[in-house]
Amino acid sequence: MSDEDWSADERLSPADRLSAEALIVDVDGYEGPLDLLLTLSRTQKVDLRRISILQLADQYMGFVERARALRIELAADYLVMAAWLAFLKSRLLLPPEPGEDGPTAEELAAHLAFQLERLQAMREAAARLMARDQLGRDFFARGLPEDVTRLRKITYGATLIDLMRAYARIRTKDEFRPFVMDRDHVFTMEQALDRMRGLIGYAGDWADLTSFLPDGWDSNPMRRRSSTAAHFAAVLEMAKRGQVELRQGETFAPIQLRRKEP
Amino acid sequence: MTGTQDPIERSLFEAPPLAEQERMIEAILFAAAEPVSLPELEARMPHGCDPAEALVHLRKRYEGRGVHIVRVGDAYAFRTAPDLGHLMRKETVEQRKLSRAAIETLAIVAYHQPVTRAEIEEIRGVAVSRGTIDQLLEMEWIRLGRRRMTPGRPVTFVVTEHFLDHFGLESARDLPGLKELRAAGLLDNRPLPGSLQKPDDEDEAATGQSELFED
Amino acid sequence: MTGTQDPIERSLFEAPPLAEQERMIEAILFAAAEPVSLPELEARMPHGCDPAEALVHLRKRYEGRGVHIVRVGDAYAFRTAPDLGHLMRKETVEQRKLSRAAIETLAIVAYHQPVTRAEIEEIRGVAVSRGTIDQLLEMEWIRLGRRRMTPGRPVTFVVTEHFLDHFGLESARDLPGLKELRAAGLLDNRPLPGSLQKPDDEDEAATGQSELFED
Repeated sequence: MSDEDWSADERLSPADRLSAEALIVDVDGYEGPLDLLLTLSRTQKVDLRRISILQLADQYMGFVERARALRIELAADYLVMAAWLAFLKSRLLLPPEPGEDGPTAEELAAHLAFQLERLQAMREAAARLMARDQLGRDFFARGLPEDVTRLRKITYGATLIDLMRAYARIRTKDEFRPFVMDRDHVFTMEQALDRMRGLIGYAGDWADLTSFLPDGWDSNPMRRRSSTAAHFAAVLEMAKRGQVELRQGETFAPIQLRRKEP
Repeated sequence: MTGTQDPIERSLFEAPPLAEQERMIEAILFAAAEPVSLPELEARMPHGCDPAEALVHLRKRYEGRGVHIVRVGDAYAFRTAPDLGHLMRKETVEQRKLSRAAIETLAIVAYHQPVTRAEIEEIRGVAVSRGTIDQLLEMEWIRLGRRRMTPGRPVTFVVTEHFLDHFGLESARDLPGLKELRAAGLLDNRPLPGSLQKPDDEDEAATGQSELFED
Repeated sequence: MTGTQDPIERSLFEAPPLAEQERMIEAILFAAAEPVSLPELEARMPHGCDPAEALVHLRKRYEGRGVHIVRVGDAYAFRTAPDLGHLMRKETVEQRKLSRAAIETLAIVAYHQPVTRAEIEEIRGVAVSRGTIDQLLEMEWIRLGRRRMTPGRPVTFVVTEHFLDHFGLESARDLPGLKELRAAGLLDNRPLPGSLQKPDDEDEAATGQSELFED
């Protein structure tokens, strides 16, 4: 634990943590209910294998009570653990219901003890790992790697993180659409017909067909052609149904339309 | 450059003598900052060389010296002797401070690998915070392993050669206390009795790990 | 690290033995990023050391080896033996970051393989320049897959073993999915360093469909 990087800190020492207030004040410092339980278990001063789960449940619920009294908001998982421990405690104290299925209270308690022991073991393993001699701190690589030859070859590199970020970037741009040929440059006649039906009510006077083209479809030539063709076909269809009148001054002159009065 | 012609020419006919091979490995390993694998050594040395054998001799030669040859996974590198670290204060690289969560996560990946995110959370009893895994991946201390063949096919994490290099480990089998932890059953993925267990990964966890640490 | 105490303690009274001084110089010269002068050696070694004398012995020890100690001005450094320079070619490889267009294309091939060029463009929303694909092919990170059995029988692209190797993946299936990317904090839309960048010069220009039908 001497390693400075390893901040398995003072709050793990039970001596400093005897007062309940200190625990409460530090609630932000706990990494979840299991971490809190592990810290509380230290006050029992016994081997984790012989820990009293009943006592631990009481300690934990006492903690939660005091947090409530001090109006400290506990995250939901702390409360879930409190409820589970209350349940476990009642199961441990009461004789098992006859014909009850599922794990016994002792099995559940043993599992909790196992989880605590495993977490503790991982903490210690982490501390031992960080206490090892480390490259760049205790032992060193060649400080002056040699580049002897003039032969210079360029390689392009990328890390997995780059790759995943690139993919994430593309995929958050918009949701994946199955492949269709550039549909976003195509305006269909059905679309144009729908649109024109809504617009024609306002067209009492002669107006150019081009003035009916949707916004944003005149900037790109491909889109302009597609939308013009679709709208032209749509108004022909509407003229056929007697909904509009069309006129054109001469060949290639603008096509004009207006609503046909019923 | 005239001196270089000779050995190359000769190598077309026979491998250089062992002492010469040792010199070559010495030069290659000295020049590189990163560990060099046996196949890479072989590729860079003249045809017919046996770097594995030459390495045995070379390692012996550097035993007890100020620098020595360490093995990292399947690769080799010169590193300074750890007892001389105090002379190298000038070279010490400012280490990136790792959060307690990151250190614990790293240890769990090292000891339980291959391990899923859900398993890490199960052991720590808390969600792995945003960015913790990200940071370890970026430092190249962990990488993605094989997907677990369980519902959802979750990704797994394993430690890298870079990690081994950093902590002076030959392989993940040499992690301190590994045997004791395993003997104590503390590396088991014991599900909660009854039905409350997570849907992931129960059955494969144990096999995955033993597979990795087997020789 | 306890082993370090002894020599330091002792050094308050007498200099370490010559062999120990040799080890120290060996480690210092190895780890230093530039040649080290005698006064500097002396300053870094325990009190009472005589680096000049130890250096003489150390230089002799490396005579005829694959590396040796050379004098650079009034400082000293390890250098590869000149006759082995031909082995050093690999050390001069220059790493460059892949362009954004290339890494995005690569990511799409990895996640969607086998994938046609038209599909890559559909997903990226911009045309993919020939150079980008060529570069990835040349790096041997992607290769041609089977032709798609659709009109035009377009070629498809898949990632290579080499790609898996480089990214430390066991298979392309082990790449994390969208949900996992999000869980790892990689999908949070945070502005990436150097974002707000203007579209890549080469291939963001809307070339339209015509290029799709080129081959």
